[in-house]
Amino acid sequence: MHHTGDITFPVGPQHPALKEPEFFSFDVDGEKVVSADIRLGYSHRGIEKGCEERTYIQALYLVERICGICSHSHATVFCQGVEELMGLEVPKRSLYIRTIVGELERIHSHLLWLGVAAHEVGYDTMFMYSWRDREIVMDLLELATGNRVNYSMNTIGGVRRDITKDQGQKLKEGIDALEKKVIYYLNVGIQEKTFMMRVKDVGVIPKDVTEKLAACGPTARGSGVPLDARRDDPYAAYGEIPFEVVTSDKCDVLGRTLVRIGEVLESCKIIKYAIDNLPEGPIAVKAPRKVPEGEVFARYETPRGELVHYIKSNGTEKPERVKVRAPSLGNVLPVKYMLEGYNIADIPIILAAIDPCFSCADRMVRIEGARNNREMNWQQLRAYGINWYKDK
Amino acid sequence: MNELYKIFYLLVFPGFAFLVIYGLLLEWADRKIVARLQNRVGPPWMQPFADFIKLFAKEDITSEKADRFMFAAAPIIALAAVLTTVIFLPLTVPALFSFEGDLVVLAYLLTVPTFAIFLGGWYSVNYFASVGAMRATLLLFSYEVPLLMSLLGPAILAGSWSVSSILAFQASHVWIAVYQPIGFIVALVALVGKLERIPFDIPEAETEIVDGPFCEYTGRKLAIFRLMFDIELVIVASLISLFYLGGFSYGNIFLSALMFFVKTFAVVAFVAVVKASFGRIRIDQMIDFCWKYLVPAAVLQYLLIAAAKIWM
Amino acid sequence: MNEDILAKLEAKFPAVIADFKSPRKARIYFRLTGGQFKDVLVYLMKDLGYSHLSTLTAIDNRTEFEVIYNLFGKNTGVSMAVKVDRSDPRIDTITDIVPGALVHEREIQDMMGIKVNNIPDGRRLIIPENWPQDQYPLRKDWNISMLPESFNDGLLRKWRE
Amino acid sequence: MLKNLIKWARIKSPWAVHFNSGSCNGCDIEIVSALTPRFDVERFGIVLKGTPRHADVMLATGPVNHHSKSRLKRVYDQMPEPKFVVAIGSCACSGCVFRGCYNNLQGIDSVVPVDVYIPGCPPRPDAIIDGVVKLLKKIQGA
Repeated sequence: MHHTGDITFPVGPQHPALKEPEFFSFDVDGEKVVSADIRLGYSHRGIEKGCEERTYIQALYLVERICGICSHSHATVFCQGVEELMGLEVPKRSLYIRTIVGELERIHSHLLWLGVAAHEVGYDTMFMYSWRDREIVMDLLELATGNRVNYSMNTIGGVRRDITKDQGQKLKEGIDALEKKVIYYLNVGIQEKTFMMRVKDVGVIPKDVTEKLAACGPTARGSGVPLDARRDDPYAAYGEIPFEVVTSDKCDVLGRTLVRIGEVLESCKIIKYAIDNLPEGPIAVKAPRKVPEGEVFARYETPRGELVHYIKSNGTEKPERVKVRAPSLGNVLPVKYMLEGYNIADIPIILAAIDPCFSCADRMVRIEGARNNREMNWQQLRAYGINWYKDK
Repeated sequence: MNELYKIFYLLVFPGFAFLVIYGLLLEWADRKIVARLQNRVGPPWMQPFADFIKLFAKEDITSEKADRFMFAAAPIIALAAVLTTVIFLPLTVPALFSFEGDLVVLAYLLTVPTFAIFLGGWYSVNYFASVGAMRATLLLFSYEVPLLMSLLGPAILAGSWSVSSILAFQASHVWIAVYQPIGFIVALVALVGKLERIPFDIPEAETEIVDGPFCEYTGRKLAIFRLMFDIELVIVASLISLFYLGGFSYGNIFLSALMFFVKTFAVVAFVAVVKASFGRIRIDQMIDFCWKYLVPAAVLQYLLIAAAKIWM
Repeated sequence: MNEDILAKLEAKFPAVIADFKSPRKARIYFRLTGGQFKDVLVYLMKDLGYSHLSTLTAIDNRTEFEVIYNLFGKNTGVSMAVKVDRSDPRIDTITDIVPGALVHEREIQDMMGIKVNNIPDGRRLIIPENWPQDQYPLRKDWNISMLPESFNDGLLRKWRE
Repeated sequence: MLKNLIKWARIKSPWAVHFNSGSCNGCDIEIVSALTPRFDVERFGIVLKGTPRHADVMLATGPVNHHSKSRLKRVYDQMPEPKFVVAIGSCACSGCVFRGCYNNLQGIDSVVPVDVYIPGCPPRPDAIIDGVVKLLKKIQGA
């Protein structure tokens, strides 16, 4: 790690602020962050190579475990891609069920994020409250899919489990109870003084920079860029379900928080609408084992942003190439922009603001900032640079 | 007999043993209240005792680059400073030594732990620790001035620098908190800063710099540091009750003991509720807050006292 | 479906576009048989409005490599494939057009061994530091047994065997 | 007498540190949700600590990938004696679905001695608590 004369401040791969292993080293001048250098590779498990040695069904089982929080997203986008390759007509009911579980996962991921962000700022009560309410969604997910995380609800050609009438009723009751709680957070939780002090005008990224750096998901929508794959490129049942994209033009961490909570309320509406007019019919169609030659570029809007699977098939039952482009990859560049200029205390909350899911992005990504090696006139401390593990 | 009483005073009753037990109990009360507010069940009552004994039985690592002597000395200095303050405080029994000016000695003794934390953090050659140490000293300038000003208020009113005589003044008059509400509020807020509790627990901000100055400490040394924080909680809570809530020297022993537990528990409950309802603010925001709001409030309080003295 | 796009591309870059496919309105796939792909890329991103570079995919179809530029814009996804010969895999960088592409190029370099000339920062990316230099995991002819024995030296606990 | 007092203290206050060696973070969010109101582990005295220095139990998740295997060893070495390792999730126990993928070893126990294995992908919070209770019984017995 080369230095620019000031202290390199190592964070990770084991650090309370990060629930995942990644390694940030910040060149710090006193409390101010001069530049950030993100080194990943700690969650790289060689999934793409793994997919090439497995049949499509086995690859689906692997793709679901790319990331624990958005496992349904990866499975859905993979199935959509393969179904498009086969030109398979998937029953409408399974599209609706995929949308319902997808939105339940979005609620669960955003509430999880709300708790983690509050914890980064030291506001543990909101962390406890939001995770207590998240348990309601986890119960609903368990009711609909049988497991709290990694639900493996999809199969190529449809869905594996049906949502019956009374399950739909219970889902709706749970969603109503949840909606009241989330509105409480929107009015009371977020307006709390010290939380506002730590979140307002922190990690600002103006609208034009967001577009130039191709940010995606709530990070982009928090700065006024209305980018949402569910509306631009409708898949599953989003074509028929009325919903609007939540954006805010505050461009700071507060804007992203408001966007995420707005999206939770939006998802509640989508789920209720989808359960009300769940079409009749089978939930899956028998899919042939061999996939005809071709390539496909499938997109999905995960809670963190735009996820893309590129699948190339060679006529056998094993995929030729599976390429996963994770949403957090799009936000790694903006987070570098946001970090510079703020101080150490803001690092966790800015990192949490893009809700990084390095298990997805980490299959391949690292950003190297341009080094501005202007000479430091600040009275130089003994340049530690020692990684705090080294001296046992 | 007098010598025996002094030893008993120092070692058992308001001295070492009582402070340790009551400190650990208060830490449990604090964690329990915070947990209940976050609608969790919270730890059992003997949790702090278990933590303390376990830490004593753990391996004691000193990193090879750290300065061996200072690394070990820092916790002991802090604990010693906090324990000696008990001599001047009349906790239900008259103080051992009370001379004119023991308030200044008390204030000085209460700042020694912060320096000990700084030395501990600095000498444990670890980046997080040194940032935490720097922050601890930076914090000193923000909460120390309002705390001392709010302690001097009652001294001026009682016209003496000795804690016991301030207490005597309150016995004949109403509680000083009634005379000086602003001073009382400033004292409480500065107290939260002193104990490095949320929203001012910036030195060991867990998610930013991983436990700050204590992140290289293990085993006995860490146990002593945690014990120091608990005893400091007891001392400062009883200090605030002595100065503002009328102290605890009443006729019979039971009433004063009861008042002692009620008042210190009230202060700890206040600190716990503050911890449960606020997030952690940044260090520059803290310094702005203290110098923009706390110090002016304390100065305003002095003007009021001066005005009251002229008219009285 | 998107014949108009094909017509525009054919007019601008004659005899370079090969097997243009558009199974549905929102997807376009085509290959470049030669010539400089950078001008086509600039034309696609600037004039036709597919401004968002989604990702770069490297494919090893055993005879030669292929680098696919996945763009996105105006609700349609465009995948442009560029051939790279296997003997000396080399391709120009596009970080001057899209700064974000640095990331994808680094991945291609690590995983497939396609050298990207004048890349601003060519350090190793995802695979661990002590990964042998000449081995590229995503190539079809590579498998795990080619890793040298000393790769996990001193770390693996013997009690497993 | 002192001996079982120390043992009682060790059982009553196991502090944990969490290390994610390449997991898909499904197990990690289950560990964190064990701290929250519904499953609250603070009743047993379990506190999630930031540094390995303060911890006795290491909650390790994920199939150890080549990049994080040296970090895992380093974090393990920094924990003071007596230390215990709990492998959480099938990946940590045996590498589960990622067996055969090139970049990872087969589970935590290929680098660090493990005391308790908790299978499940991801294990429910109550399964994690049950695992930790088994670990405490093991300490009791030893």
